[in-house]
Amino acid sequence: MQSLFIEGSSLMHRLSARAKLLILAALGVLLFVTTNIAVLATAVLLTAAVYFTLGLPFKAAFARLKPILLTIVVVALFSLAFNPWHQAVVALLRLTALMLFAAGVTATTTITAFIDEVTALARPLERTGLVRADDIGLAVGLVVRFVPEILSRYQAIREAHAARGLKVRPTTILVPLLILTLRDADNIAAAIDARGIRRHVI
Amino acid sequence: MNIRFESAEVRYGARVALLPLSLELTERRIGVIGLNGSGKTTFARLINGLTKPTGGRVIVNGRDTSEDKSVSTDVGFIFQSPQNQIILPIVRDDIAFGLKSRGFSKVEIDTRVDAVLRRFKAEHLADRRAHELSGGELQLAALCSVLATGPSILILDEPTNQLDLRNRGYVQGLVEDLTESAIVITHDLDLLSGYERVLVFHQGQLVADAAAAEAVRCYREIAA
Amino acid sequence: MNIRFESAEVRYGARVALLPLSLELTERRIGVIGLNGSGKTTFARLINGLTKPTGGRVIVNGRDTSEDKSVSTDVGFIFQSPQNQIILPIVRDDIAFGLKSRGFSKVEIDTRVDAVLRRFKAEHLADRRAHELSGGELQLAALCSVLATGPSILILDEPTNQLDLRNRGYVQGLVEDLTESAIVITHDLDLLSGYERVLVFHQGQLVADAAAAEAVRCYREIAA
Amino acid sequence: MSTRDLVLCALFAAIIVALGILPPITLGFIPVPITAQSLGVMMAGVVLGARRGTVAVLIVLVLVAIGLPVLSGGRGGLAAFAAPTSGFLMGWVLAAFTTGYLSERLVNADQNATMQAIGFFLAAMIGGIVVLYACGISYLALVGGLGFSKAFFGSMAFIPGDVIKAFVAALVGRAVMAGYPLLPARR
Ligand SMILES: Nc1ncnc2c1ncn2[C@@H]1O[C@H](COP(=O)(O)OP(=O)(O)OP(=O)(O)O)[C@@H](O)[C@H]1O
Ligand SMILES: Nc1ncnc2c1ncn2[C@@H]1O[C@H](COP(=O)(O)OP(=O)(O)OP(=O)(O)O)[C@@H](O)[C@H]1O
Ligand SMILES: O=C(O)CCCC[C@@H]1SC[C@@H]2NC(=O)N[C@@H]21
Ligand SMILES: [Mg+2]
Ligand SMILES: [Mg+2]
Repeated sequence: MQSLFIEGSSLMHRLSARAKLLILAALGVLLFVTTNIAVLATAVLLTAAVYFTLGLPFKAAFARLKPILLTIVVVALFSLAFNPWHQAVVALLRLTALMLFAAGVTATTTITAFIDEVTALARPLERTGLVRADDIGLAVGLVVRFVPEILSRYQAIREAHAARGLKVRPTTILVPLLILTLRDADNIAAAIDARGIRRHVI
Repeated sequence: MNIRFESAEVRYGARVALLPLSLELTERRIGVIGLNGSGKTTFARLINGLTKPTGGRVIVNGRDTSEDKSVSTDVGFIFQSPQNQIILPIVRDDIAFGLKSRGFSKVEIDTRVDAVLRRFKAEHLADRRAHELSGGELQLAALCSVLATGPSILILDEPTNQLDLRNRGYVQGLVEDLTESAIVITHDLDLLSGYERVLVFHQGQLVADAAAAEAVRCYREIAA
Repeated sequence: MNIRFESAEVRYGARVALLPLSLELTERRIGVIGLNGSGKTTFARLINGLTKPTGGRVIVNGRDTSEDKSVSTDVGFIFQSPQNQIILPIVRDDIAFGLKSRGFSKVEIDTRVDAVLRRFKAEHLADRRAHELSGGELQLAALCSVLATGPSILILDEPTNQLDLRNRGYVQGLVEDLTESAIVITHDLDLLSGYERVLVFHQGQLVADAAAAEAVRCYREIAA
Repeated sequence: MSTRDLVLCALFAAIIVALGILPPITLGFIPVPITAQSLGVMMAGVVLGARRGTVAVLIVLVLVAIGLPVLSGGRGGLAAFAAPTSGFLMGWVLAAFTTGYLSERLVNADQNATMQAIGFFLAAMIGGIVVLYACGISYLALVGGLGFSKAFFGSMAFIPGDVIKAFVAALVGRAVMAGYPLLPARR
């Protein structure tokens, strides 16, 4: 039930979801065809300007990026250890720019808009007879909904360990995490059916 | 509303969740009580077709729930844990979500969302994130989402769970004011005071079907 | 038990969950009531160090919860939703798990697991799946897991949630019979009848600290 | 596909995405990182079985294609399908399918715990290592231009981690089967 969406009226908020997704997809290709550091640095500056003017206080805006930024820095450091520095800088800039813009898109696009766009994009696939566009849209929306929930479940399970003075191990985290989220998933599936959201099935 | 159970039963493998049950429900308010695991939720899920009877039939407003999937449009369901029933994170989006799949136009959806929010004086919740709402607000949001699509029957499974005295009174008021028919499952016996018809389940069987006072007496005996 | 709050407070950014609080708890049974969001769970989490005070100190049996992690071995905690606290899927494994990490031998673990199951007459639950248990059974299983490791203080956060009359009486009995000290948070006011000390929270503040009857009166006033 | 199946697939897609928050480890001699996400792929197969496990991975690939940074290290976008790692990425689909298929064949509720764990472990090893590496290595060698021996020996660096992942997936699969049976009961 959580989401990364933040309210606001910035340019990004006003842009249609489709435009944002198209730019994002284009960026995903363009950033990878160049290794020019100046171009990539400009891209980082531009995307940073976009992201940090969405209306979120700087601290909060930065806090959301921290985990992912950390992994990017780790990637770059490793790259630095084994590759020429130029390559490491390119990787760092590329990933940072992409992440900034993608974070901007997720922060300004509601799950509903995501679902609508993905559904529209998938519509042609229906002709294959294999899939329903509505289902693809719904599935993507559900993933966006589940990710923050999984992370907060993870926190809750860590707390349960702490409260009982137990050591945290991968299996003792993963097992309750899966069982609890599977239960949630079952309830959510029932709610979707009860509300008649997948009309072709119900 | 007209709900008819014709020897409807539910088994999960060897375990019987509901023994063959025949009855007719037409009252505007119906309460359902019973011990944990007595079959209350199973009974309710039969009514909107979420669970299909393994024997017998359930007929809702003339339609057999096993055959006619459109029953679920007539019957709204508020689940035991409402946080799992809100599918999209923003209240307004969640309300709109159910409407969209019914093929309403964008304008119509907006009108209906606004109407239901106004009806329950919940305009202030429209842009809130569901996971940040308090228990009472969450129930209210769930109610809006479910009623926006216009079911004529509403099932509430333990709507006052985890709520404090104030929110409990608040939800009770909401239910009283509903123009829809309502079936209320609860452990909170005060909620049912004044109900003309209350069903008591015990070990998968309907053991009493009476006005609130009488039904509660029967329930207390079972629980003792 | 000896719990001392010394101007302990909890803030989440700008939101105050608990205003500076000073008090000492030594009674064997303590009740905690208040509206949704009034700070009850926050108060309880301070006691076993799950939440650290953002100001002031909390001293449990002579140890500062902010400095000494071992407090959590003294204080058992049963969460508001006990399914969140069962870590391994089978009841017996979950009980054993807490003991294993405390370095007991296999034989000792088995003895202790059996002992706690016997103590609460819960032998029939040993091999059940935690997620299939009914609400009352789940509370019982959580109680076994937590008490197996021998804490001297037990905190129960809304232990009668979702429970029917019978299970409610049952849990009430369990709590009454505990030899450990217990702090009980609840919306179920009957549970606290006879408690000598009940705390009432309102908007993050302790507004009453009295015997059950008096505290409940104060709470009803707030809720009205 | 039933609504429950759809939601379960989305859930495991989300789990794979969430595992991407752990930082990838980049190695110097091969342009493919060590990531925790392939554990998610194995778990999807083990817990959901072939069909749903495959769909879960496909959903992740859709998210990648849209451009969301769901791969470890914040990567995403169409570029991910034209990178040295792409063979592994697309191999996830076959890996989940194989792991799921073998899990369905090798494991059932009547076996004892050890047999179940062994069955799941074999399924995860064959799907998540043999089949996945076959895809990843061929792509690296042919499209990535690394040459077979370099691609092969380079990929051996993943083996220790992936064996541990298969082991964890097996234990988790067994525990979930005991605690919340999915594989046989929910077909
Ligand atoms: N999917 C299922 N598989 C197996 N058994 C089930 C299933 N759903 C319900 N049951 C069993 O059917 C019985 C009736 O369950 P039900 O949920 O209807 O009880 P309830 O009266 O709603 O209880 P509570 O007050 O705890 O909500 C219980 O014994 C329960 O364990
Ligand atoms: N991690 C958190 N971050 C931000 N705010 C929080 C957090 N935890 C609690 N709060 C807020 O602190 C206040 C007190 O919460 P708490 O959980 O202690 O209430 P409670 O009395 O236990 O309520 P309930 O009866 O609903 O369980 C609430 O306003 C809550 O929203
Ligand atoms: O993130 C990607 O683009 C895909 C990465 C694939 C990494 C492969 S999966 C199997 C092997 N084991 C690892 O830990 N990494 C590689
Ligand atoms: Mg129920
Ligand atoms: Mg609380």
